[in-house]
Amino acid sequence: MLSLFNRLMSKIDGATEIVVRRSAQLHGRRSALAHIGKVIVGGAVLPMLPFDRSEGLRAHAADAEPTDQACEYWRYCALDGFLCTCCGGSISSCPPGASVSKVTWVGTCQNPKDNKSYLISYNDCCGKTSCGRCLCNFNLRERPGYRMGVHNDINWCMAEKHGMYHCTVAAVVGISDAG
Amino acid sequence: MLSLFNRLMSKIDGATEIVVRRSAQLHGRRSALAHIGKVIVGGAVLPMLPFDRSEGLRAHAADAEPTDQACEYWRYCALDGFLCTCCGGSISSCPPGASVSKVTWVGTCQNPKDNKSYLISYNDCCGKTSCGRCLCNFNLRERPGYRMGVHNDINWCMAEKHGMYHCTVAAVVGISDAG
Amino acid sequence: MRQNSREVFATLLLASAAVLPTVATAEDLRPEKVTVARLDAATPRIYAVDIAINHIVDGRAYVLNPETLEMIGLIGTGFAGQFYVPKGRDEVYVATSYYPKLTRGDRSDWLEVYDTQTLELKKEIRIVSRRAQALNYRPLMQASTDGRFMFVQNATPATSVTVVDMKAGKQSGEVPNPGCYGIYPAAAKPNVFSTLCGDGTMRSFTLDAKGAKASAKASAKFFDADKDALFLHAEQDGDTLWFVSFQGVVHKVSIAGETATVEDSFALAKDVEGDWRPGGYQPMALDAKAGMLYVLMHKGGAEGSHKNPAEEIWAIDLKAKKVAGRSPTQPATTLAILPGAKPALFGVNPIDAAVIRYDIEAGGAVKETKTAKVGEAVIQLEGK
Amino acid sequence: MRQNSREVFATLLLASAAVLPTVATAEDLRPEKVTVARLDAATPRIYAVDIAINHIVDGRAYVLNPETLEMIGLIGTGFAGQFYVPKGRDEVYVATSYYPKLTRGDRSDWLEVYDTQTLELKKEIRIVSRRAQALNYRPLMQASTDGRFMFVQNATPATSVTVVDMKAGKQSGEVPNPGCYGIYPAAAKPNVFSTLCGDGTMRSFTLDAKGAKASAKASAKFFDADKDALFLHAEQDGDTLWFVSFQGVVHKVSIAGETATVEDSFALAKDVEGDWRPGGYQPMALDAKAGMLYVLMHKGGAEGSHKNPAEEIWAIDLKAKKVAGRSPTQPATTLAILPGAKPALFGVNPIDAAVIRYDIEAGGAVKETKTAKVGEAVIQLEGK
Repeated sequence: MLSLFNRLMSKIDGATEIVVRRSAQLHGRRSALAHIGKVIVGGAVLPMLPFDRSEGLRAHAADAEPTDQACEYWRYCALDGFLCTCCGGSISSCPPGASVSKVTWVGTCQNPKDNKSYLISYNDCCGKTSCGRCLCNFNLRERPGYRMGVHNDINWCMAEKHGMYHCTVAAVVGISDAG
Repeated sequence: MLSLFNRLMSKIDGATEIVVRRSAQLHGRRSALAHIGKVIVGGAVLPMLPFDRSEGLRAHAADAEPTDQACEYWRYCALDGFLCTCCGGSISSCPPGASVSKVTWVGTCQNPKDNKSYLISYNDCCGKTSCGRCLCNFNLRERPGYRMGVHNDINWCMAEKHGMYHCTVAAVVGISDAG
Repeated sequence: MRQNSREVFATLLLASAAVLPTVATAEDLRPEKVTVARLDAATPRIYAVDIAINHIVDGRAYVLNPETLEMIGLIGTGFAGQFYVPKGRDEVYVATSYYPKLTRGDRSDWLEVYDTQTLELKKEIRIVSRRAQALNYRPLMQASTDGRFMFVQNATPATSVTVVDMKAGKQSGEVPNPGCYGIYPAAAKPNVFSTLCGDGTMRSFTLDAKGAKASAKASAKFFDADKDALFLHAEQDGDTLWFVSFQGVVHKVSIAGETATVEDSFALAKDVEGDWRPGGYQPMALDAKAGMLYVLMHKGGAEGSHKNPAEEIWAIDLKAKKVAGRSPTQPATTLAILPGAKPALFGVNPIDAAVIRYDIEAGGAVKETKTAKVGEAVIQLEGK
Repeated sequence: MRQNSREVFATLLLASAAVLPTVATAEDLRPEKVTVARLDAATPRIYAVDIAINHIVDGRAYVLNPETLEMIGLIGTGFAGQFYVPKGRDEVYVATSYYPKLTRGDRSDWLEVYDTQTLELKKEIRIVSRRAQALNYRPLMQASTDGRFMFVQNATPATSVTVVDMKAGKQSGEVPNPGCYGIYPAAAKPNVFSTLCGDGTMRSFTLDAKGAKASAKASAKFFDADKDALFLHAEQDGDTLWFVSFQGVVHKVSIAGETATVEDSFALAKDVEGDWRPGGYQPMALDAKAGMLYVLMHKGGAEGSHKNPAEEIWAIDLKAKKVAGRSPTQPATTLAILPGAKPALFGVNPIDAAVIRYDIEAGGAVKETKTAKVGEAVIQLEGK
């Protein structure tokens, strides 16, 4: 458990990490749980419409092999926002000049190549005006804001000093037992 | 001459009118002329692209009779911007909550119904975010900014306290000799 | 500045002067005066609230003529601003955030009041910079039933509700609603509002006289957010709230008492084949007089399909608790009603970025009678 | 704020904690670290400057890979901001205006400096709030040849040029250029720039050492803005400016001396049928090494057609003063060149909102090799 926790934390810079640990001590896990309700797979990203996605969820067939600039790419199974891969970033890097959101949530997506389920961290990139490219929207296990940790109709750059939403990345941070 | 001048001025509120008159006394017409070059038919409206207008100028045939929500409506023969008629205004009124630009320019357009040429005052409506509807663009007698009075690739709300461009009206203010 | 003004008017002067040599005014032509339009406050209208996702800093509410769907005005809503239309007053409210340099500088949040005749800003009140920068869900901003207090949902992501005392013209308090989201004001008690919670309850808050603090009471658990979550959007009729769940269970909830109580629950698609489910951002609209709830429905529903556009609009007879009518629709994710002698429905087609007008026909059927392109990403519709 | 931070991280904690029971990490899987991309300053790129007219408050410059036309970054340009790419430095410049509440409050104008590796703001300098809120024409913002001074065209609508001393980090002066517009800096003299005037002349300004004041000298009249106006956009090669007129007369102008002097003039479509004329916002691009000027040309040209999209790109051999090649193009209103060992052209299709890459072939022909949707209303292209 601690191992995964540390790995999730490792995405955040040193100073932030200290705050997180202090926060953990102050609140404890139970306090945090009580605070926003029970969460199964955490967080989400951004206000978004299911434009061109009215067909709902598609199967991620291995033979289709969409690139990471397509909504159907396997890591985006729960991503909601502009793909940073279309905006000057990569699957795990924000475009130049944007900043990585301190809060993130972790989805579980199946990689069609090995049929394993991976934990995907969806970080928003913040502080630049909206990229406007490759708008994707999947709502699997999404819930309204009373389950804020799995709500995606809100700006997850909200905690940043420069809170403008630019785009979203999808980094692999672990393997799920289910996989 | 004075008569037309007064009528043009009448579009402006009392306080402004006083400033204009004072300005005229201070500078005199010759000074004004020297200031921005010789102008034939004054002013213009807004940065604009000839989207969907690549065919250039169309004839304003009487039998077509476009409405005042169409770019081809006769009064728009030199208008460049969003039509206020599509934004909650009318041919001579700004949409609710916008303000009328203090500077304006006068084009000359032929009314297909009587074949007379009318002077059209193109006022920008200002202080609201861009309307985004009915983008029209004609460049007849338009010139680059060294003839600022007939330049239309610039925001003519620039002189307002709230200088955001919203849309453009086209009011009849006189009849041209040519008509 | 003075010098600039002079130069500006010099240009105007010039334009007139230069035109004169070739011009004569007809004695019978009276020049049109350029004015600013006003709306009659009583003019019926639809507000179409657009988050403008590709330029999310520049959201706006389009004001539409309900008959023609033509635009009759616009109110800017800034960066993911919220929009509220009160019942009794000639005002609308926007809660939004500004950065002084578009995307840079210190964020400030404001509650703005606009006049419904002039669409001009009447008043702005600074609020704490924690409001939810979210899609436009109606429960994210509401007023107390007497209009004295405005309630704005916050998310940092921890949730709380900003209380603004409109009489005093300032924020009077902030009420934490941890694990909960959305504001449902009581109809009879001006100092009471409820909120919807992730543990399957509602919590009802009673404000003190100053709007500074509140005490909360939880209802019994009546839904399971994991198994069958409720849409945040509810339709309200007095102290009765109508909720619908992702799987299509209608809950009739009273917020008249100390705690919310469920008065009835029923599955709306019980005997219908095809896994039909409600979906969208504002998935239903209530015709309170007729006792009819109109719901955006898509077939083949499953986990994750709860924002899918509708293929049909179902009319639910709330007394008989059954489907009174099913009508095809363009893809639609938002539904609203314009009340009145002959109420009409309005929807959003998010794929074509269009607003649809539906006439209500006999027996729960609705018919598309008008479609118009409006904005880019309209989420919320309000008829008044 | 501190409280908020805690709550934020509590959420993060929670997300991790709640996931854990069903999760194990593979020992061989190293979690990816989320980083922020950087560009190599030497990376060739195209800047596509978009006024975003429907949301004019939120303009932006897209940074594109010249080979693939994929987006590699973005720089916000605010409300009708101007954009300048210097030759020698790893910086780009934006001059823009902000209202603190998007469309309300006191306007302030700024010169912003962005790093070309990080695309981060390096510096911002307040300038007088008179800059031209205009479409992106290259001559509206320029630097002195040594980079010491930045020049920003103003319009109130009276015209002047703001001078910014980049060493001092502040505005050092404002030089009126009444009746004139656009800035054409001298290549050899860092304290000299010229401007194009409505009376058919150019005026050359010599700045004092502090960049505070300037003396001006007018050239002889060499064009008639009524009969055959010059496009504001010029291509520059050292102290030689290439202008083109609405009717297609090319003017070779030297700004090396005290006043601008015309060295040559010729009609580019002299012996061609069809009333072909130049058109667009940035209607030509110079390949200085090859001595070839590429011009956006439309046929059936007439008064008012000077912004019509091109149907062909003509290559003008500047030594031979004749058309070396004619190539069809998608509708295009802006043209730019990316210099280098194998220079390429780039154009804007304003109808499809696309950027086009053209390869330069032998004998003055060009060929479309790539097209990509970019933004909404790109006016200016810069290759570097």
